[in-house]
Formats: sequence, C-alpha cells, structure tokens
Amino acid sequence: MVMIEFPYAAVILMIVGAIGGLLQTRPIDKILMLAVLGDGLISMIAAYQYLDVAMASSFMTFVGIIIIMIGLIRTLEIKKARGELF
Amino acid sequence: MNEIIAITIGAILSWINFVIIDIWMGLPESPGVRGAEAIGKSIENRGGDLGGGYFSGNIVCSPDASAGTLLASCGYYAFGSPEGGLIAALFVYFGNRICADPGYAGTTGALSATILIWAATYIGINPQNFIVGMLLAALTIQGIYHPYSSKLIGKMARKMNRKVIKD
Amino acid sequence: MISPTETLPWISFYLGIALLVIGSLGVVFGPKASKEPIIRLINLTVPITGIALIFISYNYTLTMLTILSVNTMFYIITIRAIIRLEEMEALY
Amino acid sequence: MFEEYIIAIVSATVLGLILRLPILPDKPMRNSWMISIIFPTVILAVGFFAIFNYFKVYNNIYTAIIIGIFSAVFSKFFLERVFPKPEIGEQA
Amino acid sequence: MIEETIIAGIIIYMGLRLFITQDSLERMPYLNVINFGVAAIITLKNPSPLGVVTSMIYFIMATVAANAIAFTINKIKEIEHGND
Repeated sequence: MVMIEFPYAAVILMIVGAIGGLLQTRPIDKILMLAVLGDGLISMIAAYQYLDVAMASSFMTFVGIIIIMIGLIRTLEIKKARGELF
Repeated sequence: MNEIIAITIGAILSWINFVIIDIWMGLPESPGVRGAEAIGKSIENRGGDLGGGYFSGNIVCSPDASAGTLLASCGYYAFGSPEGGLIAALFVYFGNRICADPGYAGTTGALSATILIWAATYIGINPQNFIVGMLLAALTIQGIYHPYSSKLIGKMARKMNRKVIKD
Repeated sequence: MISPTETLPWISFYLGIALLVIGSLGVVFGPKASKEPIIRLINLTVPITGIALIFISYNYTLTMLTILSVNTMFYIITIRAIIRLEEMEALY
Repeated sequence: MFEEYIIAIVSATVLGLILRLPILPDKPMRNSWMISIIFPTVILAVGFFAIFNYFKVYNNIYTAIIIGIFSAVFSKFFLERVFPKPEIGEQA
Repeated sequence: MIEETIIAGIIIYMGLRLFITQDSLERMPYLNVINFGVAAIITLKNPSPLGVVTSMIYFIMATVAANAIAFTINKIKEIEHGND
C-alpha cells in the first residue's frame, strides 16, 4: 500500500512557492506564491512539533504579506497619479 | 476497509452540514467584501453561476461554516470531549469579526458540527474521519472544476429561496 | 522507502540550502528585478525562508523567530523608503 | 457536567436583561450587526466556560456565575471597541 | 495512517494545480484548500490542546491574508483599468 508521509507535501509546497515566486512577473502573483511558501514553512515547523514557534511564525509571515501589499497599492497609486502606468 | 467507509460517511455528513448552513445563512445572496465579488465575477466569466461564485468567494474571504466544521472536529479530536467544539465556536466568532463579517454562519456551523460529531460517535465514526471528510468536502466545492460546483450550489440556493439580490 | 520522520533534519537542511542558492540568484538576476525595487523585495523572502529552514534543522528555534521578526521590521522600513523614493521621483 | 453550562447561560442572560441588551437581533437576522443576548453573549459565555472547564480545578458554580457576568459586560461595553464594525465594503 | 496519506495527496495535487494555472483569481480557491489541509494536519499530527490552538490561529491568520490578497487583486484591477 502506497503511503505519502506529511513532510513530502511540505517540501513540494515550498518548492512550488519558491519557483513560482521567483519566475512570475506580476507582483500580486508573486505575493500569492509567497503565501504558499509560508504555508510550507509552517507545516515543516509543525512536523518538528514546535507548536509555539509555529504559532508565532504564522503570525509574522502573514503580517509581512499584508505589509507588502499595502506598500504595493500605495506605489501603484503614485505611479497612476504620475501617469507612468502602461 | 472499515476506515474508508467511515471516511465516506463523514465526508457526506460534513458536506451536507456546511452547505446547508452556508446557504441558509445567505452566502449566495451578496458578497460580503469586495474580494468575494471579484472571485464571483471571475467564476461567472468562466461559465459558472453567479450565486455559486459568491458562495465560493465568501468561503475564501472569511471563515464560515466550512471553517466551523473543520475546527470543531479538530477541537473534538484534540480535547476528546464536546467542549473542544465550543472553544472552536468562540475562536471562529473572533476570526469572523476580524474579517469584517457578522459571524452567524461560522458559529452556527461549529455548534451544529459539534452536535453532529457527538451523535456520530455512537455509530463508530471517529472525529478524525470528520477532519478528513471535511477536507474532501472542501475539495469537491473549491478544487475540482468550478463551473459544475457553482451551478450545483446555484440550483440548491434557488430551491432554498436564497437568490442573488440585484440592486 | 525512506521514512521522513527519521530523516527530517537532513531534508530540511538540504532544502534550505537549495532555497538559499536559488533565492540569492533570483534576487540578483530575477526577471524585471532591476526595474522595480518592490519585486526585488518580494524575491528576498525566498532566501530568508531558506535560512529559517537551516536554523530549524539545528533546533535553533529562538534564532529562527528572531530572524523572522527582524524580517518583518525590515519590510516596514523598506516599504516606507520605497514609497518616499517614488514620491520624490528620484528612482530612475 | 452540564449544570455549570446552564448556570453560565442563565447568569449571562439575567445580567444582559439588566443591562438592557435586546434579546434578538434585527429582522433580516443574517445581515444585522446588532449585539444581542442570543447571539454573541451566550456563545461567549459557553466558550469561555469551556476553556475553564478543561482545567479540572475551576469547574464549579461560582466560576460559571463570574464567567456569565464577565461575558455580558464584555459584549455590552467592550466588543464594539475591540472588534469595530467595518465601513461599507472596506477591508485591509 | 490513511488519513495522513489522503491529506498529503490532496495538498500535493492542489499545489501542482496552483502552479500550472495562469489566472490569478482562479488560484484563490486552490489556496483555500491548501489552508484547510495544513490546518487539518497540524491537529492530526499533534493531538493536544496546544495543537488545536495552533491550528485555529494559523487558519484565522491565513484567512485574513487571503482576504487581503483578494481585495488587492480587485484594487489593482480597478487602478489599471479604471473604476467602472
């Protein structure tokens, strides 16, 4: 009977997040792939059974994603106001 | 072989639970936030139904009865008694308030899932069957092929008198 | 079949090194990274995750939490700097 | 085991009636943001008491009464400040 | 043991499918299924009260992040194509 253990899924999530996050060109697709990379990191930490570390790192990872998106929206609004967008 | 039958029964029970409660609490009627509206319009452009699209977008953008069912079964499995489901209802309510949602669907789903799991332990279905079953149910709604699932949800919503409200 | 629960530090260590190398190359030579600085900032998350994986393979949990929190503070400061540069039109 | 939950619910309901919370929300009940007795207060009381019931020392009647009073006061005075009602369609 | 196999298979399938699709709004439900799977397996591998609290906090933070991503996609579309 075939058996897939859990850290293999975390490894595939992290590889998908890294390759996709580096090779996409639009910033919002890169941010979505970074969310997948953070999921892989948290599940790998949870496989080590460091649960408090998983709690704190989930908080920090997603707060960092939200901060990047606030900066992205502000930057695009400034570019729109200067007329440089496309 | 016995576990596969238990997982199938758990998947069917949790699918019925979260779909009925989400439609009854009015998720296909209107998008709560603007991201849900964008996801619904995208599913409609790919050949689906608008009500089902709003349903899928609302599930993505805030923890509704699907998250209530999953976290209640997790709490029941970890605590070993029904009080885990009550704690899950509390956390789901706080998460709903953070995500700009009134929070009726999540807490109702968590409490009804707690009662359902407590009743199902007498016929030999454990809470971990419900965890895997909830994941399979979310996969059938969100992950296989969006137009078919959104048409199914739209048909059920029209039968339960929860149509899309047009302004 | 090798069980990953016994060889979990090895998998974590080599995956961390691979992410570090790939991420460093991507920060320098990535597509459109030299035009917009926010894409370079987003690419920088990949080697940070690789460093966190290497630290977790040696059971250095407090070090990993420190580097993640310093990463978040670095985001705040750099995002403010990028917005100021965009406003001053001193970027190009 | 179930008596303490009922005592917590009754305590929260009585103090909510004293503090003049409405019993049910407004009529399209799945869209209203009004804080009432039946929706947040009872669920807060049951959830907080379930946390205290896990530690086997505190599962007595007095804790249930105190939890009911605390949840009613919290949902009357502090819930709008901790989790504020959002603007029309605004998030993040 | 079969539960872990099913959940890992679903996560791998959703990750590969998220890698090959091109529309960014089509990817959001797949990301939601990945969040469900990770939150399920954290509790399934660590059956303790701290494990379930970790799972709840992870799921709520991931949902807030997904909400912000969907809002940002809509906002960027409005900025690029004009608000209609």
